[in-house]
Amino acid sequence: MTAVNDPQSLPQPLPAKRPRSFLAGVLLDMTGRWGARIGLAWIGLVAFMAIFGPLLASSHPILWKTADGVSSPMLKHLTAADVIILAMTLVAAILLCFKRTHFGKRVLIFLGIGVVVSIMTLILIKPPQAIVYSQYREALAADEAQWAVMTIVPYSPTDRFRELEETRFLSPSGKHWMGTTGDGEDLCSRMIHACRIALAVGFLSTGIAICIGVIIGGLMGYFSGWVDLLGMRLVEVFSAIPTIFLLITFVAFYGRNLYLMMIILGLTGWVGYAVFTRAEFLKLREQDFVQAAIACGLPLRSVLFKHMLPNGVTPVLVSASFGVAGAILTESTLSFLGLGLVEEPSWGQMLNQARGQGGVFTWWMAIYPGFAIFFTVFAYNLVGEALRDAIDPQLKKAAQL
Amino acid sequence: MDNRFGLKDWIVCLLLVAILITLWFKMIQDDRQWDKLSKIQTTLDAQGDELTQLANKLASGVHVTTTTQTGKTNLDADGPFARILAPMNEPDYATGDWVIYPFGSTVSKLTPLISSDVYQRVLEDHVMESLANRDPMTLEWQPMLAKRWTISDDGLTIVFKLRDNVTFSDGKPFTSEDVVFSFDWIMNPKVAAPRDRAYYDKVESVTANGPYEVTFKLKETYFKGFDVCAGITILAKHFYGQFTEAQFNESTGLLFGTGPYKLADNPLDWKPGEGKIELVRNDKYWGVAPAIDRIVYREILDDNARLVAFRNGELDRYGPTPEQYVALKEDEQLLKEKQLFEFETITGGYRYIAWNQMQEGKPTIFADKRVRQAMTMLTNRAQMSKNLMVGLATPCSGPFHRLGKQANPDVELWPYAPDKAKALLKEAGFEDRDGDGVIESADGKKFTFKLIYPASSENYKQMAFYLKDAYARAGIAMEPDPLEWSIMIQRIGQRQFDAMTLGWSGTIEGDPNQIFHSDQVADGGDNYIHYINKDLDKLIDEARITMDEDKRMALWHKVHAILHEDQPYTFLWTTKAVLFMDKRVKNVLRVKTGINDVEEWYVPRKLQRWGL
Amino acid sequence: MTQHDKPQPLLRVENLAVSFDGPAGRVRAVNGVNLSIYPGQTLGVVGESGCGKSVSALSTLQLVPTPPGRFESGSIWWNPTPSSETGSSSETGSDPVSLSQPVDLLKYSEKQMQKIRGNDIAMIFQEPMTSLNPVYTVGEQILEAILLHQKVSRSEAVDIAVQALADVGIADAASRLRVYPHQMSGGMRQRVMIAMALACQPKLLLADEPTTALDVTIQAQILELLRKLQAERGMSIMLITHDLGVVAENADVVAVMYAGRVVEYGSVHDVFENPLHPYTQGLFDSMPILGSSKHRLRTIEGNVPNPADLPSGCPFHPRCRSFQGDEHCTANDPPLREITPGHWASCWHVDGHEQGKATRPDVDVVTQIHA
Amino acid sequence: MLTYIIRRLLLMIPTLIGVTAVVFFVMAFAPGGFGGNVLNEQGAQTEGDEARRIREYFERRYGLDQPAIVQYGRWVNQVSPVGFLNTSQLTFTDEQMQAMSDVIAADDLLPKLGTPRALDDLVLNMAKYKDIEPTDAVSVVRELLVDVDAGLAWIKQLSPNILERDLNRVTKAETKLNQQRELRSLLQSQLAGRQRILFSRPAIKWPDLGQSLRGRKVTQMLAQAVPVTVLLNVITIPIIYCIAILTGIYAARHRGKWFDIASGFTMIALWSFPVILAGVLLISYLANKQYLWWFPTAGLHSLEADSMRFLPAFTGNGFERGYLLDTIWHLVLPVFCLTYGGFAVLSKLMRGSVLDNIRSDYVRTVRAKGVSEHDVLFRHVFRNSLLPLITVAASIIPALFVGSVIVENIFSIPGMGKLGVEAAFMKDRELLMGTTLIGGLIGLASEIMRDVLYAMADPRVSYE
Repeated sequence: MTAVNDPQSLPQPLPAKRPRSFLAGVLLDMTGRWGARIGLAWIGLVAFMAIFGPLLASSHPILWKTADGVSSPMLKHLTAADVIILAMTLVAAILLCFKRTHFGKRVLIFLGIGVVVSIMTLILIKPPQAIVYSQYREALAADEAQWAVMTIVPYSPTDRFRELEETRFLSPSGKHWMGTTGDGEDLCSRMIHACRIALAVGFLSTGIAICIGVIIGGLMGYFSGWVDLLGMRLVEVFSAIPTIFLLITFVAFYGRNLYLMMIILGLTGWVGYAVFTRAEFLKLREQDFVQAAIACGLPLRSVLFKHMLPNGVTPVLVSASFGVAGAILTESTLSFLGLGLVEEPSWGQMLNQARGQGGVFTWWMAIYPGFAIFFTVFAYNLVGEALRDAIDPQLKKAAQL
Repeated sequence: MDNRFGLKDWIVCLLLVAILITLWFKMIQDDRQWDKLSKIQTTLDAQGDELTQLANKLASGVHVTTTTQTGKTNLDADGPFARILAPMNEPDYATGDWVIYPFGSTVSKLTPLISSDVYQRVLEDHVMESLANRDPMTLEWQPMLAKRWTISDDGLTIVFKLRDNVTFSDGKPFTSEDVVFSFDWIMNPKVAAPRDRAYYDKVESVTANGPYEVTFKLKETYFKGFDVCAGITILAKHFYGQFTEAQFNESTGLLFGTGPYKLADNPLDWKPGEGKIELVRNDKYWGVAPAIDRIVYREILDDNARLVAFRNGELDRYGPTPEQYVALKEDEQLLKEKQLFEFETITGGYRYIAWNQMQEGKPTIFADKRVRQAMTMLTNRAQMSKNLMVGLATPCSGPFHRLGKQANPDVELWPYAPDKAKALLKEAGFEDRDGDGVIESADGKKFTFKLIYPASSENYKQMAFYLKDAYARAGIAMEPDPLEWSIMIQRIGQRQFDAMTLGWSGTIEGDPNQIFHSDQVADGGDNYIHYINKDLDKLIDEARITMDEDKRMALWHKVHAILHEDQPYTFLWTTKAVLFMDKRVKNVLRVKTGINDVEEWYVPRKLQRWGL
Repeated sequence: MTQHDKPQPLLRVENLAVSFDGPAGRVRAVNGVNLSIYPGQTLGVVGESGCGKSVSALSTLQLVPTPPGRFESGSIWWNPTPSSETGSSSETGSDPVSLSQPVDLLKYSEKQMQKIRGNDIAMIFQEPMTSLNPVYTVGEQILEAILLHQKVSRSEAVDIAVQALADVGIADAASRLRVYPHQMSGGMRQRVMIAMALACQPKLLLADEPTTALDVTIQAQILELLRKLQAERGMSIMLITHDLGVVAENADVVAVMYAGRVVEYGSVHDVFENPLHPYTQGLFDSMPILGSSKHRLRTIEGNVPNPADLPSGCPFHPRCRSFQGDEHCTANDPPLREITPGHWASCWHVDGHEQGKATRPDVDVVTQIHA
Repeated sequence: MLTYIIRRLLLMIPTLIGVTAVVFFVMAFAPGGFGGNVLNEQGAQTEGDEARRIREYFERRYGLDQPAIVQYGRWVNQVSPVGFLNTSQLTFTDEQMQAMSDVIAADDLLPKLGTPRALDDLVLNMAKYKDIEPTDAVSVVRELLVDVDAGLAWIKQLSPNILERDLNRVTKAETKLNQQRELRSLLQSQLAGRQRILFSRPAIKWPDLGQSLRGRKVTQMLAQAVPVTVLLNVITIPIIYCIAILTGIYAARHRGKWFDIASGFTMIALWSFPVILAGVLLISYLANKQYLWWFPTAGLHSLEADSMRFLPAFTGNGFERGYLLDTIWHLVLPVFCLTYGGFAVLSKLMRGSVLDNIRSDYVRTVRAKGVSEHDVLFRHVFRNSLLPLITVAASIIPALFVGSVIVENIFSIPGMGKLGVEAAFMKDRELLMGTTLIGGLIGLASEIMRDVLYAMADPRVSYE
């Protein structure tokens, strides 16, 4: 009794640290692990190539001087996608500097600018449709230009049959650092430009899968009853389908298209996320804060998305990073089976060409893209492992014993 | 009560699995060897029977003529067997030995009519025969199972007199009933042979007049009417007639006929998936027996593995890919042991780019003849055939092969002339008015189009990429659009494409009606580019019912000239075939249809390797 | 050595210190604990959770996982003088001289320890729900212990097991052998645990909160059972609990532990009548007394300190009611001192703190109680 | 337990229907339809008319002109062991055939309409199609053939997609007789091969997976392919489990030591290594004459395997491999490709599970009993740690089948994966449905197997 009367005798609380959300804590813990660091470094490198690909490998000079003065053919040839990605990277970099603005607000600004930039670019940017890759080389050879600054790899990924010389299946040399493909394209340039596809396939397809999975799983977990019953049948059906056959069927019947492929990968990959989310939501539904939220009469949308989703989505993160790795592998497998993309460079497709229609094994076509796939998948898996270790409370507890 | 599952049980389980697998293997192999034994047994039995019969005949004092080489006496030297008889005079001629062929895909069905395997055709040619065939050098029809024939003046009735000494490989005689049966069987809608049925739709009826004469009645006069009738695959009534249609449709190995070779296995229980198919010499062959004992077809799916096997001498024949060809033709070591054949045949067909002139009821850019001519002149065919086809292609000017009589020798190739082409395009109203590098018409319509091509083919892909670059130089934006074959067929059927590239296979005398006649513009026809030229129609109609060859050829020449001028297609090139053969095999000759048949080959005694 | 006339303690824990390596560095869970158990005696060890009770018991059997745990100092003397009741059934072939010589269990190798565990010293745990292997039947698990330590045939072992189950009051023992743990209730499982522990007639039973997870009625049954068995076999029990009532009823001697050390030690009578240490007093104050409505329950303020971050001096001083800001308390850790004969405490505020040095509480209470 | 299994087996039916429905409708709504590649395989070029004929034939045979849902219903009926017969399964007795022939022979229709055989077929097909007695069919046919308009109307009803051109052939024929003749041939082509389900004839029958576009029975093709895939997996699974369990236990026992860290890292690396790259590299370096020619490139047996003895032996010609060793020799590379990625997940799981168990209460009890470390690990921890591995088995078996798709394609092994990919490429609907069904069955069966195994391994689980 006595002690309670005197609040001074109670130990003073420590000066309050900024409260950190569970997610932030997990992410911080994860980035502290060396496996995750290696993984993130590699993904960063791939992302860098994906963003700045057109500036790294292009047949068009960055700058050159002709009789008409100095101009940049490369800028002229940037596609709308190139411009949007570059512009958004710039915006993101600038926004990161405004540390004081709230993170959510910055994301909103970023998205807003993104929409504006995309619309503007799609309206304004009209790159030439008929591209003559060799024109600048020919112009330089004919001394029409005084000087020109080329990109590091002076070939575009689809720059083929140059000057009608035999450029097919050249092994790596000073001119072509990674050799050339069966169509005479520079492999190094294709490798760089393929980064974008590798990233896009991983992120978009996993994103789609997560969206579907979380929504279906969330609904199943929250409502249970017949929604759950129906959903579980759907989950059962989709988990019993041999996914690879379904994928191959999809691609074989609907044709090769990058976006279609991502959507299909998403459509077939949601089952795991749904099961995860369902289990989480079933647990969460019983928890007091959710009961309280319901009791307060909050609308369903608010209960589901504001109160339950942030708490239930963490384990999904782990499987998402494995999912991204899986999607890249699947894309390369499909490409390898000859169901991949045609003109756009993709690692799997290059690896497929290594087997050689000509019956000749071209090692550079196997090693470079193959190991690019390997390192990327490895990186994602490392991140996933680190994330799992960071989240897994059991391991934490064990470490404290 | 004891430990239910520990490490020891685990190991025991593993061992059990291993033992079970081993047992399984053992049983499989025992089965296979049992099959082999029983096969040998049946062959032995059959030979025993034959010997008994022979002995009986001898005992009864009948003069016996064997059906092997000595039986050739009743065959005229310039008949169908002249070419087989020719090498027999060579000093090193000998019978025996095998020829080993590679197959690049699995053959799942040998039964004629219903098999859709490309390679089945190869086997069928050795096992089954038709009423007449073309001489490989002169390309004239020569008698096979029919000894002569008469054609009515209107070309509607063809009467074949059949040989009376022909037997099937089981010794049963061949008669007119088999011909009638063959036709009926093909036309039986329950038999899964829609393709042959469509082909023989031109024939109204086949009737037998006595055992050795058949009459074919055609529905309409047609210059190829005889080809249709003479080429019919002869099915033995006593053999194929024993099956219901359903049995026939589901059968796998029913390959049986009068030919010089027969299936080594019993046709009734041949099963796919063995990795090889063997043909043996038909000992009861009615004609001149070939020298080679056995033809073995090995299935090797991998390009590389096939090449290795050929190098090692495990294969006698090898068709390289263009890339391999470039490397192999300079391979001294290989050329020491192998002979190289590079040849072009009329049946090789041609490649083309088709320009669609009408889409959704509106004429397209390509409706203008000048544009089509310009496109042809922008296409550097010589360069492409040299680079992409590694020299295995010859640019062509029209649908008729230059080796055949149909081609007009006076027609000159359109040159590769980009400047001229640009001028022509300008004349047609296309120039770059807004400075974006793409030319457009006066009303601002940009010259852009999509080229569709089959996605599965590496070669078409390269071609499309190449063309894209070439057209870009003239300010034309072309987008390659690879399509899955079925989708491509559908798009072509619906006429929904700007331009496409494919090839047509050739026949000895082609019929342009199907492709260029305006009749075929309507649904289902092959004039999917909506090309209409009334003069051409008239010429084709006339030629088709002209039975006199010289007159017909004159008409074809005119057709060729018109097509060249109009350029409904950009005719790209005819292709060459390349073939490596083991030098051990002699009398391998080039003929107009390619390489002569195995029946004409022989291996000198010293060089023989197999089946000794 | 000087006490040849006195009965030798069965187990003597001397200055035991155990620490654990954790993410926050090395943590001392047990810090200089001294305890003795005499044959036939029940030692009650009381304290809040996390004060090192269980670790002390586990250390006795070397069951502390190493790493992350490690023994820093001390010894545990084991002196299995054959008692007349149990005979030498499990000691066949041992050197009679060594029997009288205490051995340090901490110096025993893993092999040697395996002979001791379950045989001489058995242990039961607080979580009967998880302390049995779920994939083996109850019978298999009891038999395992019997076959390991006794040279008997399987059928004899089954008999022993049935007897053991019957001893702990399980009806239809023979058929219960074939039952899996999950098919039994918590109380039954704890009985099985006890039967398993007792099947080899150990001399010492370490009971680590054997009743915590059970219903109150079952608790009483189990404790009653333990008392009965102890009386029958004359074994010693180290009863670890946080329930003072349980101690009062079952123990002869009480050791109160706080923050890895023993803060008060004495016979049940002494400690309950006259708790010396403020912590013990606090414990008693926070215990409801039946029938006294005037008495207001008092709690001990604050929490058990984090063993990684112990307060300086007396670890209890931040929570101590007697603490007046003495430098003594904040600077020096009070040693365990004998305040009255056989009653030890470690607190600077208890009278007589000038006297003597800290020594081991070699208490003779056993004779007093059992006399 | 038995009732549980039966219930699970019954529950498989709706799931399987769902599985096949998804795949079926994916195909049904695809542009280009199915079967197009048959044209492709029949040679690069098919003349328009012939192509159309082939397409029409397949449309009739597989009912492609029907709505997708009807097609699917037909397929299910065909596969289901209990269902309705269809016309192709109907046969006539000899007496019935004779009676029909008599009617035809007595009729004056016969001489006017050409060869008897074709009319025979028409009547028979009609009888089957309408499920009426052959003798009745004769009168139906006679009516239809006499009244050309009625006949045409019926044909239109029969196949709504029929081309105007074909109908015109009938109407534009000059004489009445020719019209009848054309009508007959048209009717015949429309009736032949068209299968109709006879709802009047429910029956218990063998499940029929139909006929592949390439003409072979799907069941036959699967019977050849499935054992090969099963063989690959039967060899792979124990290897994967062995390695995973051993490394898992070892890593758990040496937690935090170099082996634990190194194996963890290596496992993730192996797991990430694309099978396609591994396959390409293995073939190109280990099975290539130019480098190391240790292993064969393709297939399951050598060509001479037929004539080999079973066990290896030394004969006059030196060492002979023998059938057994030959097969094993061919299996090394594919099995390696299937294995190396598989045990990463399992090993990690085993490690975690062993760690959990080693720390668990019951292990403390066991230790307190005086059981030796070895026994603790292999008698108590081992068995409990296996439980999560059994759970994973349900997902690892289907995953292996997916893996074998790639491996079989790389090493040209004629298994189910290769068949499935070929079917997809060929757009061979029946074959693809067959492989999907088998794949789904394997997935579901492995789930049931998992549950049964779990019940056997864990006494706490029972399905009473």
